Amino acid sequence: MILKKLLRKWATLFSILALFTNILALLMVFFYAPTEVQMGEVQKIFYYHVPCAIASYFMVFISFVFSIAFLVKKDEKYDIWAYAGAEVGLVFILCVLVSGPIWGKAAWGKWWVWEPRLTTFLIIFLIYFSYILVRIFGKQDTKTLKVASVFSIIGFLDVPLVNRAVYWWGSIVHPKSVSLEPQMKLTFFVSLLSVIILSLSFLFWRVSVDERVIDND
Amino acid sequence: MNFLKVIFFVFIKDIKDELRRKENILSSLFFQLLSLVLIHFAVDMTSIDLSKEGAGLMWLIIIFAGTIFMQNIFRKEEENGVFLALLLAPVDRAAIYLAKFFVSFIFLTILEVFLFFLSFFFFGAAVFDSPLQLLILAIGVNVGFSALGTLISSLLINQKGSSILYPLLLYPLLFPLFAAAAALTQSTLKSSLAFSDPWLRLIILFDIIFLAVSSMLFESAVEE
Amino acid sequence: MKEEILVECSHIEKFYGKKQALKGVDLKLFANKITFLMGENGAGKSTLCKILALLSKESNGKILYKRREIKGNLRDEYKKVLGYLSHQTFIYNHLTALENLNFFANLYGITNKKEKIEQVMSSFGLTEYKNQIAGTFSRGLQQRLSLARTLLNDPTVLLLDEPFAGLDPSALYNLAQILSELKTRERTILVVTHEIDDTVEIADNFIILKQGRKVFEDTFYSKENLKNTYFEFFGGVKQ
Amino acid sequence: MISHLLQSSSKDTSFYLFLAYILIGVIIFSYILSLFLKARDKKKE
Repeated sequence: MILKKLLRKWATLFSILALFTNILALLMVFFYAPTEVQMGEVQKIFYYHVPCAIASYFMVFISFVFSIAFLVKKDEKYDIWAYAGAEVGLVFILCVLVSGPIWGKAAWGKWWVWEPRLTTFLIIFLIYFSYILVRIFGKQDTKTLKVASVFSIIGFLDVPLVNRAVYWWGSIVHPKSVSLEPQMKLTFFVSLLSVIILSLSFLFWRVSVDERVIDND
Repeated sequence: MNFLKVIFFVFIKDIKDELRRKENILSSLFFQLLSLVLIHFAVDMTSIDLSKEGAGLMWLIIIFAGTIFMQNIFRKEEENGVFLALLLAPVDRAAIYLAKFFVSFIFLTILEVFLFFLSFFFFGAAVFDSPLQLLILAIGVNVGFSALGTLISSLLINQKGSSILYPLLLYPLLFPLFAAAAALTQSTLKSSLAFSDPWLRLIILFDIIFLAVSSMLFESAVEE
Repeated sequence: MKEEILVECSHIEKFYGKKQALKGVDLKLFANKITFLMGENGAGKSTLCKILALLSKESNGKILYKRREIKGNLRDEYKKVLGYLSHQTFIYNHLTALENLNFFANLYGITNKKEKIEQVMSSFGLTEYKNQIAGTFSRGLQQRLSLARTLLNDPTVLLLDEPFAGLDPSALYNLAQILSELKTRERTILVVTHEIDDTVEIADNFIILKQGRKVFEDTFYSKENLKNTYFEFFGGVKQ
Repeated sequence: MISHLLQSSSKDTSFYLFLAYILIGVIIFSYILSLFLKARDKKKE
């Protein structure tokens, strides 16, 4: 099993790093980044809305990779990572699904618009919420781990297809990413970095907290 | 044991069992009629216009009816633990999956033909304007639907809460397939089914990916 | 001549999450011998039996068939000569007895299918029930059909997990006789059970498992001797 | 306040900006809390 001490070290390292970068990012978003001319201040939701989307794709990809490793190697330590990846991914998907409609309300006056990118994330949320349901239903028995891993794999492969279908189906297009001034680009880069680090700290922390990880005395 | 022969033997056994058991096929066929009547009262619908929302409605009924059938495709293997006997035999497990896939595929197509006839009879759906187009579209959809339906059904053998989990796991994955099916049904009435149509290519891509991936995953999914 | 070892497993371990069901078990099954694998419930008997039948993957350790490790295409070759029977009957309730046997004969690719089916059916008195739906059979009859199915591919390695569970005395005696006749012709039979009754007489040697570990292995002398050894480990009343 | 929140289409977008970041914060911190609770249960084990 994975060495708990090593994990704890990584988790704390990334958490401290995440704390500082996120504070910096928030300061930059509210005080450094210029307000965008057409959309007004609400455009600043962009600095966390998009990074959260990227972080959830990243975490879900990690779950995909470790699910394959678990099925091939049949070693439970991979399953711990697959579960952690999907769970952390779900947290960031929720962030996207919260910040998206708020931005939509400001931009189009309606809480939910079935536009392509948000609808894609809604379906990804359904897929990975079902993944968590499989875990909840089956608790810890070995068959459930296999069911979850297989589902994580086909769920991940489904995402690009969902994406294509949604884009062709949808009529309203997502607000085109407006050309960013240099300060905006810098702010976006910092906030993206901070969110990725935050997701990694959650990942390591979630794995170290999994009951299957034994303390190496 | 030669791959194709195994598929054939398991397929024949399943068809014989399904026809003798009758519960799965009859309940899904009956469900379709039941849904049409329910929808008639729910939305006071007297005619189905396939070129508009009627198409989506039809595919929705097919999703639910197909679920009733495919959810129980491994029920006969759950009785007396026969699934273990299949794993014991010196056969390639992908062959077992593909046999079950063909059974789902055949019965799903029967369900669809029956539904198209029902909707024509009760709601005057313009099914016979381009029956061949619809059949080709149905076959395309059924391949993807059966591939995933059979895999998830095998995943949930002897699992607690499998009847609740089955639709929850299956439906989010089917979204691209049924979006394409609804869109194409509307367009097949006007113009013929062109291969260049992106929706059709999406269906074919969906089928290929999930048929291939499922038969690989079936092996590791069922091993203890 | 030294008895030939048909199946051997070395240092088999099996983990279920943190729980370890098997803690490094070594086992040898000799040709023409019946081995009894005994132990309390939860000792890991069924797990070990399933691993030998390739139904469950061992966490680590090796299984050898005729001294060659079972890997790759040897798996199919081993499965061809493997018979496994558990208290579950592995029967399709909606198919007739003949259809059940026919299906499994096809699956195992048995060449002289017709005669083979006739032969197993007659040896288990199933011929008259040939075209009846298996679901309507009594427990004893289903057990006989299940045994007939297991012997279709003439297995040289026969693994029986609690085969005597739920059988009435006459069926019990009947099954024990069949097994002792079967063990000739280069076959090895493993019987997993946790009861000590008259069926033990047919054993050639026996192994006792306790909490996933092999605690005793010996040839079988008498029921008394087995009972005393067994109770030594499980604290029953001594004879 | 709630009714204002739900129907208002006024252009004071900064209100929505804060709302979005507050809700993201709520999600992130509730997950941090759940991780702490899980860690505490594990230590008790």
